[in-house]
Amino acid sequence: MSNTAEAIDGSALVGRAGGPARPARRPRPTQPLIGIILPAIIIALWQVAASLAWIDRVFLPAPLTVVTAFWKMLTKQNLALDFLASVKIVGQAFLYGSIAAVGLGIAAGLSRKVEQFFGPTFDTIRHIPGIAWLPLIVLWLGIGAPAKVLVIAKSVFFPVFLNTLQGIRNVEKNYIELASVLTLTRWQLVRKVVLPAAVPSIMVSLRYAAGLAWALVVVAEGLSGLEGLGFLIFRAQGLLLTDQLVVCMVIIGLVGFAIDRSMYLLQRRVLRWKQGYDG
Amino acid sequence: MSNTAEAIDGSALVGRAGGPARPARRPRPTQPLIGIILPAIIIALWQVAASLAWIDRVFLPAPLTVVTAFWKMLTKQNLALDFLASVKIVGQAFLYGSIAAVGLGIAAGLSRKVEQFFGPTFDTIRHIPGIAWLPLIVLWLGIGAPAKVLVIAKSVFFPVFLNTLQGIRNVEKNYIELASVLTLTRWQLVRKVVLPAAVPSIMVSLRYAAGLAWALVVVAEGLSGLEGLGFLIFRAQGLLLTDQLVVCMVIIGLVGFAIDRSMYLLQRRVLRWKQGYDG
Amino acid sequence: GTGAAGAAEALPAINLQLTPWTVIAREKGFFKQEFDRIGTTQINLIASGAAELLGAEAAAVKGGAIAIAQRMIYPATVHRANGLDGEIIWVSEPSNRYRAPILARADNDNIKTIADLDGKKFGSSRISCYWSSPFEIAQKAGLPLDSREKQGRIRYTSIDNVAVAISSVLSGATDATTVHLAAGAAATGAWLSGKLKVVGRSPDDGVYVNNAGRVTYFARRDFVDKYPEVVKAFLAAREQTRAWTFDHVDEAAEIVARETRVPVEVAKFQITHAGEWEFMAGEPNAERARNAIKTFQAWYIENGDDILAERKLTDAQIDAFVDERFFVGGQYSIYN
Amino acid sequence: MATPGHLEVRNVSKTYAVAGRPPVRVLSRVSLDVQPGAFVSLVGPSGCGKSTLLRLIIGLDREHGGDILIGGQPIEGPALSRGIVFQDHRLLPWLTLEDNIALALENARWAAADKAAAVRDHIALVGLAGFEKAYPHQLSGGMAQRAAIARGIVGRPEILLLDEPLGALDALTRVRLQAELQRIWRLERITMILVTHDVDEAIYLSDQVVVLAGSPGRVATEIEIGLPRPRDRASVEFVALKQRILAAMGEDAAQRPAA
Amino acid sequence: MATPGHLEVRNVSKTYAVAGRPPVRVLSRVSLDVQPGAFVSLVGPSGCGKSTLLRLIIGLDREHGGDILIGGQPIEGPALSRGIVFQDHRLLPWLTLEDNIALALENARWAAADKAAAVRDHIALVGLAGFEKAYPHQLSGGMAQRAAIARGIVGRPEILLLDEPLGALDALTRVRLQAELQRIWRLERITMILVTHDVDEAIYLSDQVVVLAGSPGRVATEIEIGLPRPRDRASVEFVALKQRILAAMGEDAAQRPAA
Ligand SMILES: Nc1ncnc2c1ncn2[C@@H]1O[C@H](COP(=O)(O)OP(=O)(O)OP(=O)(O)O)[C@@H](O)[C@H]1O
Ligand SMILES: Nc1ncnc2c1ncn2[C@@H]1O[C@H](COP(=O)(O)OP(=O)(O)OP(=O)(O)O)[C@@H](O)[C@H]1O
Ligand SMILES: [Mg+2]
Ligand SMILES: [Mg+2]
Repeated sequence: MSNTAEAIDGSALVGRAGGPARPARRPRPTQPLIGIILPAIIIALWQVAASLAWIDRVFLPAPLTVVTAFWKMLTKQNLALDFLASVKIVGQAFLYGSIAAVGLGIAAGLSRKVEQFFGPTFDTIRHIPGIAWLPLIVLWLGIGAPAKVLVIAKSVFFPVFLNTLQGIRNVEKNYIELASVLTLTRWQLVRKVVLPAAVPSIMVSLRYAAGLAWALVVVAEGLSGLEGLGFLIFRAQGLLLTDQLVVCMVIIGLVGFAIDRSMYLLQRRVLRWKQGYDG
Repeated sequence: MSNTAEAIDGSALVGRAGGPARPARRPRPTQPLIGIILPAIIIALWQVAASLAWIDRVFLPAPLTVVTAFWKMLTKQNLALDFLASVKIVGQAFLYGSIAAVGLGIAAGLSRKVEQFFGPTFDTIRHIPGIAWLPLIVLWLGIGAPAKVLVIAKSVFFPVFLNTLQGIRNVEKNYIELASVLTLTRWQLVRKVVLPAAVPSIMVSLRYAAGLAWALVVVAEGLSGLEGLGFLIFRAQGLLLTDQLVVCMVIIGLVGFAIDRSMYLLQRRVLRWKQGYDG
Repeated sequence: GTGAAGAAEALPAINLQLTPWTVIAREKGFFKQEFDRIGTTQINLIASGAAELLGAEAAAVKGGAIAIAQRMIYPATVHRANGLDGEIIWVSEPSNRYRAPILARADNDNIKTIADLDGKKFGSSRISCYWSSPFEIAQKAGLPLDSREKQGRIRYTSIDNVAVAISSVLSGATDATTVHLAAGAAATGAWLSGKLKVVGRSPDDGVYVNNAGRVTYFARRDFVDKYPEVVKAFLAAREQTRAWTFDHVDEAAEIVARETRVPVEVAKFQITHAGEWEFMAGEPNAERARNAIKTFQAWYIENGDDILAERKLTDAQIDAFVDERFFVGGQYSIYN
Repeated sequence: MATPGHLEVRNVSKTYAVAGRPPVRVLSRVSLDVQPGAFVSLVGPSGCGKSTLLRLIIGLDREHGGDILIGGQPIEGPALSRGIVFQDHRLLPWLTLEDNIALALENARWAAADKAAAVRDHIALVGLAGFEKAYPHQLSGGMAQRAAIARGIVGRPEILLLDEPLGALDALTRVRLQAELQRIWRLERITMILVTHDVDEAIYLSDQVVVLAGSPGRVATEIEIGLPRPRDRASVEFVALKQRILAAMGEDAAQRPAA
Repeated sequence: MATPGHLEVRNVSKTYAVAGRPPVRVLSRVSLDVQPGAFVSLVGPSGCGKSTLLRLIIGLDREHGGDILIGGQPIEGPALSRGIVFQDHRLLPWLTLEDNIALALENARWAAADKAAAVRDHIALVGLAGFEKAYPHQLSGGMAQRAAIARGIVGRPEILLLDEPLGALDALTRVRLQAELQRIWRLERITMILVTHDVDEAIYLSDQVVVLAGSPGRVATEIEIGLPRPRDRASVEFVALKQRILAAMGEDAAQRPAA
């Protein structure tokens, strides 16, 4: 019975779907075509809406107008400088906010004492709208870059802190017991056990927080200054320069997307060991 | 050798630290004293700062002034109505936003196709500042409750969506294989395997998003209306009614804290099975 | 005033708001001319944010990030009522009917005059001129706005964000709003786009035009007491800039466009339109300025303003609030 | 040839890629022929590919060379008619013992009462009565393994794959569960494929013992166990078969270093 | 009495609370006395508390009645001088095989080169050479278990607790590793406490076999194995001891239903 198949086995191993030439886990293309469908539909709808004047151009200019506006802003209005100004603020704030959050998150995760010390205060503060803090922040930090960085960093802090903490709480007790049996120090425990296990949770919050930082650049730059994408958005809204508004939205969206994907790729590299659910 | 101890064994079992009378896992007090230290320090500092006029009272009124203002707002200015108005908006937005996020998060978690379909679009949109969308939202939804709800729900959506998705991706492949061997349907897979495993991750994002919803009530109520805590905050902020501002901050903070703790308790109940790291 | 001691110490550097007139003053040397004399060599122009967060800006004044700030008379008064230790060193002449009109969508044929707003929706910020001006217009027309407590004839809702208020009118979510057409970038674009029309104007003899609609300059009291010469130099520079600007509108518009990053047509509109804010003449008479505050405070209280009702400034406080040293006959007056 | 339930494994090969090393061939042209209702044991050295083969048969991994047919049809992924007890117990930590076992009946078309009764009976069968509400972390290693066995058999699959199901049990419990397995096998005519390291157990239970050799995994010998049941572990024939199987395993081990 | 390394377990009791049931007493007045360098095996039915006892001795769980002393001192939690091989392999999924084993040397005061060499040698010792860079999910059940053994012994603790370390291994690999364990034990004079279900293994390796009985866990008998080493598994004395131990375990089982 089993002999009948023997003749074709040699070729089978090379030629067919199940052949061993295939690696066990197919490397997925990171940016597959299917992801383009929705954006394409949106852009198509946008074009149609503009062409047929479904939506007043005051609210939504045609795509081509936006491209022209982009070109003009880039060549004539120093868009690159605004962009850099915002990147600088956002980058700093993201860095400080997330470093503080991961650090404190680990501390709180490792010691329930620390969690209990900060927990109630943080859980109270983080619900309070950012705008309510502005007068105090300005009073202490003025209206320069530090104030802007603080406004954004505060918002970056909380999701990362909470996810780090929860990521650590989710580390299987078994592994903590192992670490304790091997008498790992706190620092070794963090490096070898807790952090690797919490990485997925931390990474998702970092990806999210990066988006948040961009979203808050408008609030921060509304505080002061005449440059940055946030300023441009405010100005565009006030002057009803909707084409410029959309340019800023698209830029922020695409930059955010690029950041997001690079963090995602990083995550995949870091999590090579992970046998999660691939969907 | 082992006999010497026999006499004390009986009492040992009852009296000493290691006795079996103690349950294996001590129920921890949910709100321990240590958590009060930091708030107490803050309030003390606040009082001192006010008494010694370190900070101008225009920017930081004394605690007592705030309490008086609270009483006055409550009895004379219908604070309760403002509060209810905000709770209604925030509650609805949180509900819709998080239901949509958990639903879509599960769909995207279960099927990489779905994730790839929505992923790039979501990852682009979520970076774009909410304020930039306001004109379009007004165009489509007007300035009534639906628009306010949408503004908040959009912000609630993303952290919950991302954490749900990641929570599902983190479910151990072993368990998915088991489900597949037991030929569980999609729905059974979700209910019995995927959701329970992803609950810690989803819960932390819900806790976070509840805070976010409150923080955004200012933006949302800035859209329209003459009531709500957001309106009060905006007005107080603009006119330097700092006592009223602090009243609103404290209310939101405390309500948020209460929400947070109830969700935390819920989480503990749901996760009875969990052998995580207790810190 | 106790300002005699002020001459003692020079102020080497000063932070001022970056506004259309200050950029002209810097560019054209009016600051240099005035400030050099008293030893203030460095003038920093700070762009207070596009978000116009008044509370944050007040904090900036308090914290020293901005020495002298422009402020509408109502928020300035409320800040004082709330205990901010500042004073007014300059008040504008009365406003006019062009500054805070009621606007509707240009192609909305249902609304042509204020009377057409009966039962319609009106959205604007509750904490500013955007409320007091339409309130007075509507009341005069016999169509009171809704308040928090009582329904009127026009459905009033507060919209804090100006862009949203205008979007609401353009999209039909509301029927009318009030904004300053030529103050800052906020509404100028919408007006220039031709999408809006004026359907109501403030009465010339009303409280808004004569009292509540004035602009002020506002500074910390200790700052003024210490550097009255600086304040005077500031006001003098402003006068010179004003005069020069009206003579050189096109050149001024270019400077403003470049320095405040707005299109040149917007800049020009902000200089030439009858509703402009930046280049208003001053009110030389301290007593008239005080009376303006007293009058509009009474009016606000009468019309249910909970804040001023509760924290009413006494006449003595108002008298002290307007620093007469900088008005006609004062020690540091530019009007003498 | 196409008897329903007839399992044919034909020239199955399997290769795994491990980062930093050349792909490893884990199974090489493995062929098996299991008649419906047969009891087949697989023995072989650690790492020779026994679990991998079971994964292929249950349908969790479709990427292999050769064919796996049931009733003449290639398998299309997992089905309720095939059950497996994994080498690790794989109980879901968030379900109690009884819920874990009930999970295997989720899609059985039985009355709810029958399901509940089946769960109860099987918990008792593996000696865990009283632990219905315990979570997996509250069970000992052997208890978890027994729970996994209960979950594997409660649904009465046509083919049951058992991956070292009794490895963590003491001798007495083990003998008792062997007897239970055999009883169920005889009563319900379930095809059973058992991976075990206990040669006694393999001989005692099986119609056929397949000895696998490692590197890469392949069939070394297939030995028919013709002994009448119940079998006497001390009988001469039994011991002789054991010697033969151990020899087949040992030979392979002896060859390996040379190869 | 206070010989360094002398392990005394005195009247140790342990109770677990399970929601919905009255607290269960898992260990009841268990006493053991293990001399430095001794090899003691624990045998007993599934769920009788063997793993629980090891957890107490290693210091992972301090909530118990009675005393556990080492060299006369009560234990204060885990220490590098005590090692354990858990019943589940407990390899960290994010570390490669070699990193997992190196983890046990993290705090050893050895030169880095010595550590690397020790890791390499122990991987080879358990027959996993070539899999240094493999992640745990790429190992078979038996391979993971062997890796756990390597991690347990690489640091040369004074007392090593082994919880069914050879359960998932085929007979040949098992015998080889038994020999290795014994060699290391002899060479390094490590005190070893082995939980096993294989009575042969217990007799072959131990100075003393402790038979535990269940519900609640307690010491049924302690049997000294006086046989000279190396032991002949087929010798009459060996077989007699095996009978005695099996009888002790069986008696208990026979009594249990009555109790
Ligand atoms: N965390 C826990 N909570 C409650 N009960 C527990 C817990 N851990 C173990 N038990 C119970 O303690 C008893 C002994 O468990 P233990 O793991 O020590 O058994 P064992 O002798 O090692 O068994 P096996 O040979 O099956 O591994 C079992 O009845 C088990 O249900
Ligand atoms: N996902 C995987 N990726 C790479 N290699 C793997 C993977 N799974 C298993 N292997 C390798 O395949 C070989 C066979 O593994 P398998 O689990 O089938 O062995 P086994 O015969 O069941 O062994 P044991 O008796 O120890 O359980 C091993 O060498 C193992 O390293
Ligand atoms: Mg296996
Ligand atoms: Mg055990």
